[in-house]
Amino acid sequence: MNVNKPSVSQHDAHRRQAYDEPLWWGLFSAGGVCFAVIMPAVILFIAVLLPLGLLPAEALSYERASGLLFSIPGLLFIGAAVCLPLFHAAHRLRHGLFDLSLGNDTLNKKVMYGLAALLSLLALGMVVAGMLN
Amino acid sequence: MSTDHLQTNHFQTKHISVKRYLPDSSAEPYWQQYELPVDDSTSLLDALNHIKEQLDSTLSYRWSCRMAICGSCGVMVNGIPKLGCKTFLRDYEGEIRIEPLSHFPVQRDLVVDMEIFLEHLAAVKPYLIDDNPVKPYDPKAPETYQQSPEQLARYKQFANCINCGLCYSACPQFGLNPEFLGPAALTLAHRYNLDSRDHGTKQRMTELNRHEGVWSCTFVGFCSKVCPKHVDPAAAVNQSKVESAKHTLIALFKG
Amino acid sequence: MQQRDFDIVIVGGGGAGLRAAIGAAEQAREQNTPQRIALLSKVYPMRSHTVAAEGGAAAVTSAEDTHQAHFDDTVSGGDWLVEQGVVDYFVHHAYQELVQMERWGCPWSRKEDGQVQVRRFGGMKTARTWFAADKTGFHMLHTLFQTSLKYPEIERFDEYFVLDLAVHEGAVIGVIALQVATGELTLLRAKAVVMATGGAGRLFRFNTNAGIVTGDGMAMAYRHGVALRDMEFVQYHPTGLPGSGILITEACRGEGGILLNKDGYRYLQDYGLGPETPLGKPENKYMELGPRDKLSQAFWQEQQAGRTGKFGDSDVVYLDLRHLGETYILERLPFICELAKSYINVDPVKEPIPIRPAVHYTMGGIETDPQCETSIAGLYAAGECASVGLHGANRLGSNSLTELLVFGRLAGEQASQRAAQTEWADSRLLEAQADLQQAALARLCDGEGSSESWVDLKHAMVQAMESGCGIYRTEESMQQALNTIRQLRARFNNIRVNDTSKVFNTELLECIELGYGLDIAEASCLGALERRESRGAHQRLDEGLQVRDDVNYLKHSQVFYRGDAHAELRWQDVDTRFSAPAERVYGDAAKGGKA
Amino acid sequence: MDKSTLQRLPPLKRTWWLKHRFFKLYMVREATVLPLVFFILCLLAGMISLLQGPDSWQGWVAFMGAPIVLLLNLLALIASLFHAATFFVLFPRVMPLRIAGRSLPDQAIVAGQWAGVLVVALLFLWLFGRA
Ligand SMILES: Cc1cc2nc3c(=O)[nH]c(=O)nc-3n(C[C@H](O)[C@H](O)[C@H](O)COP(=O)(O)OP(=O)(O)OC[C@H]3O[C@@H](n4cnc5c(N)ncnc54)[C@H](O)[C@@H]3O)c2cc1C
Ligand code: SF4
Ligand code: F3S
Ligand code: FES
Repeated sequence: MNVNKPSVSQHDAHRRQAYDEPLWWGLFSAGGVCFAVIMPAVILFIAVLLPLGLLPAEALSYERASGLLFSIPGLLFIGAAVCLPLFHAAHRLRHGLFDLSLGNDTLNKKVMYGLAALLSLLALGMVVAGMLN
Repeated sequence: MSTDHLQTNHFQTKHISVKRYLPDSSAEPYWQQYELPVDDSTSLLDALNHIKEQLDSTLSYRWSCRMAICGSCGVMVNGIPKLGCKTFLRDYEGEIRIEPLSHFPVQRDLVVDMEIFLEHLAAVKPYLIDDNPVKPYDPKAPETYQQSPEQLARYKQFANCINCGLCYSACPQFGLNPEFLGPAALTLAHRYNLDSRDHGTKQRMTELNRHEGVWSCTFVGFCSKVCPKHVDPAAAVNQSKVESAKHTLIALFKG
Repeated sequence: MQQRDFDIVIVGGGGAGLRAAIGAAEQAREQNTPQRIALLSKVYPMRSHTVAAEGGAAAVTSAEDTHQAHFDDTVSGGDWLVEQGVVDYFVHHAYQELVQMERWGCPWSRKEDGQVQVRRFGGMKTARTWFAADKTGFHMLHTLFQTSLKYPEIERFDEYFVLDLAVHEGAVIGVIALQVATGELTLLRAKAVVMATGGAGRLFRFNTNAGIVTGDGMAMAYRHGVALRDMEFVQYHPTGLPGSGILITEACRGEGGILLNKDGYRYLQDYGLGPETPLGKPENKYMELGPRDKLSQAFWQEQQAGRTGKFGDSDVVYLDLRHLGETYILERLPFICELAKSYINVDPVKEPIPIRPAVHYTMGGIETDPQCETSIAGLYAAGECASVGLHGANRLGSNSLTELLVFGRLAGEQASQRAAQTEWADSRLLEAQADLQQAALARLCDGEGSSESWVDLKHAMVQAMESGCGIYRTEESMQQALNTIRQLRARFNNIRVNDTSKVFNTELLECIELGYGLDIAEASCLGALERRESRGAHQRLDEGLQVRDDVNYLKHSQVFYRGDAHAELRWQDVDTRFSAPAERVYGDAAKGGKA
Repeated sequence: MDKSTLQRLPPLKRTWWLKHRFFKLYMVREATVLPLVFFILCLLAGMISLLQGPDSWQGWVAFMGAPIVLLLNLLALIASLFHAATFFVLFPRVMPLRIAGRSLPDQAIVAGQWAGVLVVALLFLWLFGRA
């Protein structure tokens, strides 16, 4: 056994090049950074301190919130706190499904990244709509 | 000038259970118990050799150098891949269960079929590629490349892999999909890609930039935990992802 | 039974075997004769024992160094029992082979300016040893293995255990191998065969060698009538770890490590290697950088005088590196630290390492001519299994890794040239010889014969070799060892294995290895007994025989196999065309002299 | 070459990760995205309500205060910190930073990243800490 075998032929290898993976991985990594660096603060303030009433009353009033969100910085914020983390999550969910042998990867990929893209568009769209208002 | 205090020679009896598989006589694996005397210096390999010579000559396993450099003697010890010659029974209390390396087909007892591992190694073109050497080799006036210690340091760690395969047993992605090139092969590719003397990155990329190449790795990281030579294959694989991404981008722009 | 045809078959996947395979492939391309090359190894190539070599590989490198100096060191290191023409060829081809390794990607350690770094080594006048940290053999073997993957004409047969050569009318016609995974025999028909099966250190109880270093190839050639040459010369390495025998490289001393007895005294100055060199300033050929035979002998003397310490059951002396400082030790000798910590729980940065001599290297082997060909046409040998005549009575550290390259390539090229002019033999001839092997295997597994275990025989063998052919030898001890080995050979004929299964039957393999071992052990004992002088690694305590005797024994010993009868010894002249024998001196004693 | 005894193994069972602590931690790491997704969905809902007007916005703030929602978001907070802890140590291994040929110590890079988390939190404090 273990006779030297010519490795997978060049042609074969080419056909199976994963041109899309670098994109998903890049989005995943960027999302991972956002998740780690920004999200702790975002979640703490918006989802914990705010509903508990621990922020000054006017901190996130309707006016202040709309003003902050429907703006260019708001757009960037949504990119970093919604879109990229969504792709991060989609990537991990896709691989998680593979780890648990659920579904098939080609389909999972489409569903996961598709959803992430859809929700991202929705979020960005809402900011733009708010700005136009 | 005495180092006598360093070793104690008290013998102790320990039990180890070995997963046996003898394709000639029984189709199913079974567990077998052995009882043997050990002291502080007894390695698992010493123990297996003791079994083979004194208790049961039918037990089969691989070994050679007994100094953690040839990479032959990988086995699972209580579920974790280890080199038998670098595992000391003094570190284990209670049960010691020895199994063949996971994720590889078992040939017999503790011997697994490493062929797929070698196929994966060969696939990444693990040799220096320099199609256009600055100085063509001339036996009458041989010259070496220049490589500074810093350039050497960039890949040195990744060149320390002894091909023991422990990382393949540790990597669930390889377990889930044996076509995944796996940590050691990808590390070897990265080692050459990082070598200042090499110009083969482009050729290797066609292997690395596949689903079964770097992209199957989800940075579980257990590969680096079990690596007996501190090669850190997880780092190599994930650095390769960055390279693969760059390579794809460049290819995209060049059309 | 499977049969395959190859132009060239190479037995052994260590440094020598891989270099031979690549050499043959290149030669075939050069000749424009497409050739198929089979590379067989009983273990995966990267498990071969070359992987364990630590220190480095020698070649004349710096501008101040000369081929003449490397030649002189090697010749005097070998106590003039070397083939000087061969040494001359070797020193002139050493550098280019190391450069070739560099071009294949070997990660040699470097100087700041990007040039390859060299280090000092025992018995070498100048620093000329290339190294890759303290894992030189590891890096060389992996570089060669990986490079061999470039050559589609090399077909590997990993974990094929070669049982025998097939020889017909004085020419080799193929090999017979056992596929370990299935237990099936495979016949490989060949026009030329290269033996590169490594040494035989496992003949001894206490050694630095891997479990696979059992001298198989030597025995195969020997059984077919090739002489084993200079087998009495077995190198003890002065620094093995107590207990396991794991090697602590000579590079430790090259980098400035010192040897102390239990009183903390640098005892080497009492054995003609002084005067004491200052701490951290090692000097070539002085003190710790004397040759291995002298250092091992000095240990023995200290042991007799009761000045050695104890570690477990072993008498030990101490290798002290502490003055080199942590950073330097970890950069240059990382593997040593790892080994000492794991296997004896000593941190070389903080404590001296207890060490003792251990059998390390087989200077003798399959006799070949300067072109690596044996007395069987088409059969070549290279590496530690061969005796091309480079090492004589004592090998210098770091000459052997270079030897693998220089003579591995030469053997491969020679084999390729021969294969281009030769035809395959009739395959029925091979089949007939394979049937004999099949029968021999069947006999080992038939469950009849004595109830004796081969394990007992093996223990008796290594014990006999150690007590009879150790660092110092006496007529009586050697005679006793020879007698014991001869009895063991007779007993071996009745041995049977317990495990009669086919798949991965390692008991069967070990038993076959023991058979090989006993044959060459006889050759080794016989050579030792008959060499009535002291030279290099062969040191006698007998009255009147404690010195070199060039009048009667400036000769190679050749031992010939005689089946179940006693082996036969002859003497062969030595090639001394360039340098007349002189006294072998080290330390200050060498000053002014030519040595 | 004939290899009757050899075969490729069947892939792992889907419970493979229950076998070892290391793998369980890996799964926890991967699962941190679940509460993250929940939080992002909450955020999206918040955006919709913001578009719909002040009442709707107040309703959303109330919804965020519901114990179960709060609990899940607390979980998301912990998840983000756990994720950060696992993610930061990977960074120096994936992109070893070299300054003048010497690699930066891993601890320094990890500490730098935590400093980043702190800076963002302070920024939020500056933004929301006052009326
Ligand atoms: C611990 C240690 C350190 C050393 N350090 C140095 C050093 O620093 N510098 C130096 O110059 N030298 C050193 N040496 C010596 C040197 O390493 C060896 O002489 C050299 O590696 C031998 O190489 P080889 O290719 O001849 O044999 P090996 O590397 O031993 O290879 C033998 C090959 O033959 C195969 N084989 C054997 N029998 C069979 C069979 N029956 N069927 C099929 N295949 C078979 C084996 O599988 C293996 O592939 C050291 C030696 C030891 C033990
Ligand atoms: S990377 Fe480490 S664990 Fe994996 S094969 Fe190499 S030495 Fe073994
Ligand atoms: S364990 Fe496997 S998934 Fe990646 S980090 Fe190591 S290769
Ligand atoms: S026997 Fe060589 S690595 Fe364990």
